[in-house]
Amino acid sequence: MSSPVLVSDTHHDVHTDHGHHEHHKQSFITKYIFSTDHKMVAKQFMLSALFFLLIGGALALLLRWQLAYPGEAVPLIGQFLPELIASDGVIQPGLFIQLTTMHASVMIFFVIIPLAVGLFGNLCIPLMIGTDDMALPFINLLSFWLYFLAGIVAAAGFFVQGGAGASGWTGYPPLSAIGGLGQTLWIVAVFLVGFSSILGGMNYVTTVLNKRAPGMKMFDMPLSVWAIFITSVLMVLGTPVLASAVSMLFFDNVLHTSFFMPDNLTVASPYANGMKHSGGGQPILFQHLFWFYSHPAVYIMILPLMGVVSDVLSTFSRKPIYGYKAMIFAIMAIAFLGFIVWGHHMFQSGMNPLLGTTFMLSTIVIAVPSAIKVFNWLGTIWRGSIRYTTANMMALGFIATFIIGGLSGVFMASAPVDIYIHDTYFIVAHIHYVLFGGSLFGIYAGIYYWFPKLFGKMLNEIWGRRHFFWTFIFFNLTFFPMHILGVGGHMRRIHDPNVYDFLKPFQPWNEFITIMAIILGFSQLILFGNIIYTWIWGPKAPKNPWNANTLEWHAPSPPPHGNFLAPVRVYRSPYEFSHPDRADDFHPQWLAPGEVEIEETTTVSETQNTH
Amino acid sequence: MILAAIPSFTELLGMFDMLKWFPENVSTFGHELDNLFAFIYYISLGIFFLTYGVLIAFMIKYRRKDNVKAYYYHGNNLVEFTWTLLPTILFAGIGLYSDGMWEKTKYEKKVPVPDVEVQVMGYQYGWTCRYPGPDGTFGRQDRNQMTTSNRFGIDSADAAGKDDIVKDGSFTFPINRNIVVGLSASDVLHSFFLPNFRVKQDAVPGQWIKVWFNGTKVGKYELACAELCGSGHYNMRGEVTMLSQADFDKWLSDESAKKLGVSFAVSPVKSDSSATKKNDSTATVVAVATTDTSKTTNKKSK
Amino acid sequence: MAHLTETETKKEYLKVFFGLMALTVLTVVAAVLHFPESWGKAGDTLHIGIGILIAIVKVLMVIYIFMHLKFDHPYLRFMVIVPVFLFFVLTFALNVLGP
Amino acid sequence: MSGLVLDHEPVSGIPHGKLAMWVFLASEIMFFTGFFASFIVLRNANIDLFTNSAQALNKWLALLNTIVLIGSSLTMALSVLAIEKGNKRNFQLYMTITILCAFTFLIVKYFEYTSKFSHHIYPWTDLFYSYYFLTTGFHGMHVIGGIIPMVWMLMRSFTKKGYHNHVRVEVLGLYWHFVDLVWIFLFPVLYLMFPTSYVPPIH
Ligand code: HEA
Ligand code: HEA
Ligand code: CUA
Ligand SMILES: [Cu+2]
Repeated sequence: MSSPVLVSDTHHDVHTDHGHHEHHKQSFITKYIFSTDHKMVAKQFMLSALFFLLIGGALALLLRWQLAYPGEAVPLIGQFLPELIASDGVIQPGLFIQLTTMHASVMIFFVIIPLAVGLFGNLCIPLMIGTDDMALPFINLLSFWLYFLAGIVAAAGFFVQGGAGASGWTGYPPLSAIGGLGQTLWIVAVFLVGFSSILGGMNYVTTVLNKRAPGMKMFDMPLSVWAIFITSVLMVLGTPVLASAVSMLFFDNVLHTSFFMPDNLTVASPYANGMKHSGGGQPILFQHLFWFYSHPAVYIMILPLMGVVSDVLSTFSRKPIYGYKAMIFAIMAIAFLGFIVWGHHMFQSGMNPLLGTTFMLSTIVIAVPSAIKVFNWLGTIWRGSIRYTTANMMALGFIATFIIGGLSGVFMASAPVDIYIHDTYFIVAHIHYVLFGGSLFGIYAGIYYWFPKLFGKMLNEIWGRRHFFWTFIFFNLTFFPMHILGVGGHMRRIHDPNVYDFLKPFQPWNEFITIMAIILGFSQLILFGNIIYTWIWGPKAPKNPWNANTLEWHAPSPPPHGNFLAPVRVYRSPYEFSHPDRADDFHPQWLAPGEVEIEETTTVSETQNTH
Repeated sequence: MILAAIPSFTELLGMFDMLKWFPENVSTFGHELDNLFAFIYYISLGIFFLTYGVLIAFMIKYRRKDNVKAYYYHGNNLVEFTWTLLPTILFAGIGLYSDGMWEKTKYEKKVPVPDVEVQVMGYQYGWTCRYPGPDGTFGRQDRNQMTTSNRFGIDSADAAGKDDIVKDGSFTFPINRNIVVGLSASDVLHSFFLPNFRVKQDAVPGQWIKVWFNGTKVGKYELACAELCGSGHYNMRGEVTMLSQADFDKWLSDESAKKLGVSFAVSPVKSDSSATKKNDSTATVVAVATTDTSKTTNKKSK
Repeated sequence: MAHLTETETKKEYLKVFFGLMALTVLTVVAAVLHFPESWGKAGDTLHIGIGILIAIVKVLMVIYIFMHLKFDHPYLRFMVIVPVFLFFVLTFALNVLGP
Repeated sequence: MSGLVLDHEPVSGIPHGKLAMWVFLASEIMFFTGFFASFIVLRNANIDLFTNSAQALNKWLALLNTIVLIGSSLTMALSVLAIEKGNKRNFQLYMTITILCAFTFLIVKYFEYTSKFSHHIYPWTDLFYSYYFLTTGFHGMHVIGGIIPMVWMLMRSFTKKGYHNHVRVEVLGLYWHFVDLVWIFLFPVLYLMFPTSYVPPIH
């Protein structure tokens, strides 16, 4: 099977791994639920993760309410909260930390990672390297369903006795080891979603290494693919360590072993049934293992989007990426360094201060490749011809907020400065600047950019821009003041800041943040409205709406099963925009030298008709 | 209610003046830490304005215009090299500056000779503090005697423990003295956070960690828990009262009297020695004695 | 192992198998023996260390011959080298500089 | 519109399944890295406890299991060879032995576990046993995870169509060798911490 096979009948499902045709119409189940087609898996990841975004955001708004108006009943929703965790609609301390924990867990494990690698990995890799599907379509399907299952397990926590996991998204023992069923479910969910990541990552790595179209060398791949490829390596190597950490935590939590439990704790778990921990373990050990994964994980959450942003920026500036190879080496450097900086989350944890020095220096170094990326983006728009589509605005928004988020990272990277700001809202501000301002803006950029390809319809640009402006403005109004709270010493994860006198002056800021957050939350509904509207009534998308160069725009919108109409060959690097010798300002990768594209679906050579 | 929460324009501008939001600093090294923060802050502000300036200028200048084609350019290695090197140098500076402060505040071997040495234990949800009492030594600790009423596990068989003073929730220290806290926790992780002293250190069960500070101003300051430790985490507040040496001595002898039912005329060994310590190096006895206790508790079955 | 015939390969496998067996016996013997005090304390790191050293040799044999790494694409070596490197990073941080 | 099959040769020259399995094994190494790294830390902090508790383990059963597992690795390699050469009989023979070895391993493990339980030794008894049950438990689960596809392949090979997907067998073989390899480490680490004649400080 060395040469590609063309099959012309649409209704016949082609099973690549068996090489024979099954002549039946796909039922709903095989088409939408157990489809192994990468585009369907991408859609599944996208829709479920966006749904989780609503959930996670709603949890955030609930906890924001408590911070702004402690002791006041939550309007509208409050009356539906069960009496156990909220009395008369007022959020109780126990519920509050469940909200924090689940907000972050949902956002990280069920929104950003699935969107960054689940959605864009599935969407971009096969299309952008010019192939028909993933290397292992079944594993792909499995990866999605494990994720989905994990989502259900995590959410189930809210409905069991004692409530959901309540040790922060970091789940530090001993607290997490003495938690109840909800905490156990949280652990299981993390394990499952980690397994899903590993399966996804191994699939992406294999696909990129094995299924590139003829002519496509590694250094002909778009930066999105590069970024996701390297991210997958991070996932494959990092996630199993998290899996082993939560396995041990599971033992501690359920079987009352003592991996993370020191001798003679004066509290026994209320769930221990009289069983006592034997002791001898070390709480800090868990933190090491956790961050050994979770620091790379924050780069798992940003690198793919850095790739996406590079592609979007280059396309809409009509200019080649500035320093394509430097960008790739920067991604590699970030990925590598990402594995040796995890201790910067633990400066105050009681680990050996010598390690603090080591980790501080490596962390500061990691800002260098990030700086290279920022400068290269600026270089890319320099002397460009910038089109302000929604996707591009989101990408520029990404850069703008990532700079702030990254700079606040440098404060914390300096261990002595971190003494004061550790576990304050300064960290919370950093988190949201890099994760919302960075990752989520990048994701939005990608969604607006590739929606036409994935769904075959053009998202509404006017509403798209409104979405951007509302989000960008209220994002900054919500999260910038958190730096102030942080500098003021406002701790994270506290249910009622008014307990402390030194925090009382900051209460107006808390109110302000909450109001802005509510507006921010509701502005996200624009995106959902836009997607639903477009899906049903939106205008059909042309094959290459943005005049971009990469291979996915060679496939019809939406691409059929198998993606391309004819075998693809790659002739040049992905960013050949505005070449002075060409009339067009773009030169797609798939066009043979001298060939021009005249119509939607057929390619014709300049001199003679080949078909 | 909602309108009142919206700050004025000048207040919004004031957001950029980060440094003014710090709570008052009352420790000796606090202002050095603040200066380090300020150093990074001004660098960041510079980079922020630089990158934003460039970004915004490019966004305006190079917006799409008819008949203007973008510049076909793939980048320049020399430029690439320069903007790799410059931040590296800058970061090396930040790193070096920071490392000095880090060693000073956290390295165990840099902990100064204590004038007052105490132990603090975090628990769900509060703080408790043990002073060695008039004899200047902590009573032996027995892990098996740790209960909610004897959080330090003070061995009832050890005479040195009889005069140990244990205070719950509110602690008292003298100003201008090196205060060294042996920190631990009895159940889950906590974090010993004194905002005004710029001190933060996680309290880890099963481990004793040394924290030190030196307060410069008399007054009452808040102690917070900064590590999530359960539903009462937000409420795990403590108080630190800083007194002049004389007031502190008096406080200490009053407390000892309460504890032992005897009154001490003049303040005992401990604070005397600290008054003369500046030129008397033998005063480290106290430190040695306390290191011993921490050894018995620190090292496990080895 | 394309360049070897079936019987040659089989021979190779058997060699490895008997090598592994021999090393297993060696491991057990080493665990039974007493070593001079100057080598290290029994029950401390000495015996476990010897065991691990032998295990590493065994594992290399399995990886190189049974798992064909010796003959396969050089890409695949990274799949072992990189995780092992990270193992050392983690272990170094946890133990050498550790708590 | 049409469906297009672009099933050209793998660019890297390694079949998809095999490459993916190696990537997966890299990830498995990291999984056990988490366990081993923390084992080293906690053992160093509790050496006496670990050496004392390890006395109760049966190193002869473990030795038996080591031999069984290494043997199964050999037969697995041979069955991969057989199916590559199209030798159906040999494939079935070696695969059967492999499966039998795997079951033997599990049965021995079962006896080890039950004997521990009968002595009231459970995962929560002490830190060493926590490790013992954690690592051998995960290893045992990997063994079970290997047996299932082995049995499936063997059954398929007895059907009329037979089983010819030698890449899959090779991939499974890689996995199986990895399972063996983990055990090669577990054996000295858990069972052979001290000389047999060693007299423990307590007990
Ligand atoms: C997408 C996610 C993401 C990203 C990309 C980053 C990026 C960085 N992070 Fe962040 N981080 C998180 C997510 C992320 N982080 C999360 C979720 C937490 C909290 C976890 C928790 O506790 O709950 C956290 C916490 C965290 C801490 C722990 C704080 C604490 O708990 O006390 C630290 C400390 O060093 C840190 C540092 C950094 C640094 C140095 C970078 C660098 O990579 C940033 C590099 C970028 C730049 C520097 C900006 C761009 C560069 C220029 C404009 C060039 C010029 C700049 C200079 C010359 C300075 N982060
Ligand atoms: C990608 C990650 C991500 C994202 C997008 C967000 C989004 C938001 N976060 Fe999140 N946050 C984290 C990651 C993220 N967060 C992490 C990692 C932590 C650390 C947690 C820890 O300490 O363990 C954290 C912690 C955290 C805190 C600190 C909690 C504490 O320490 O006590 C706060 C407080 O203000 C907060 C607020 C918000 C707000 C207001 C949003 C807003 O942007 C949300 C906007 C809202 C929506 C997008 C949804 C809109 C929904 C509706 C309009 C209702 C419709 C409802 C239904 C249909 C059900 N977050
Ligand atoms: Cu104690 Cu938070
Ligand atoms: Cu980090």
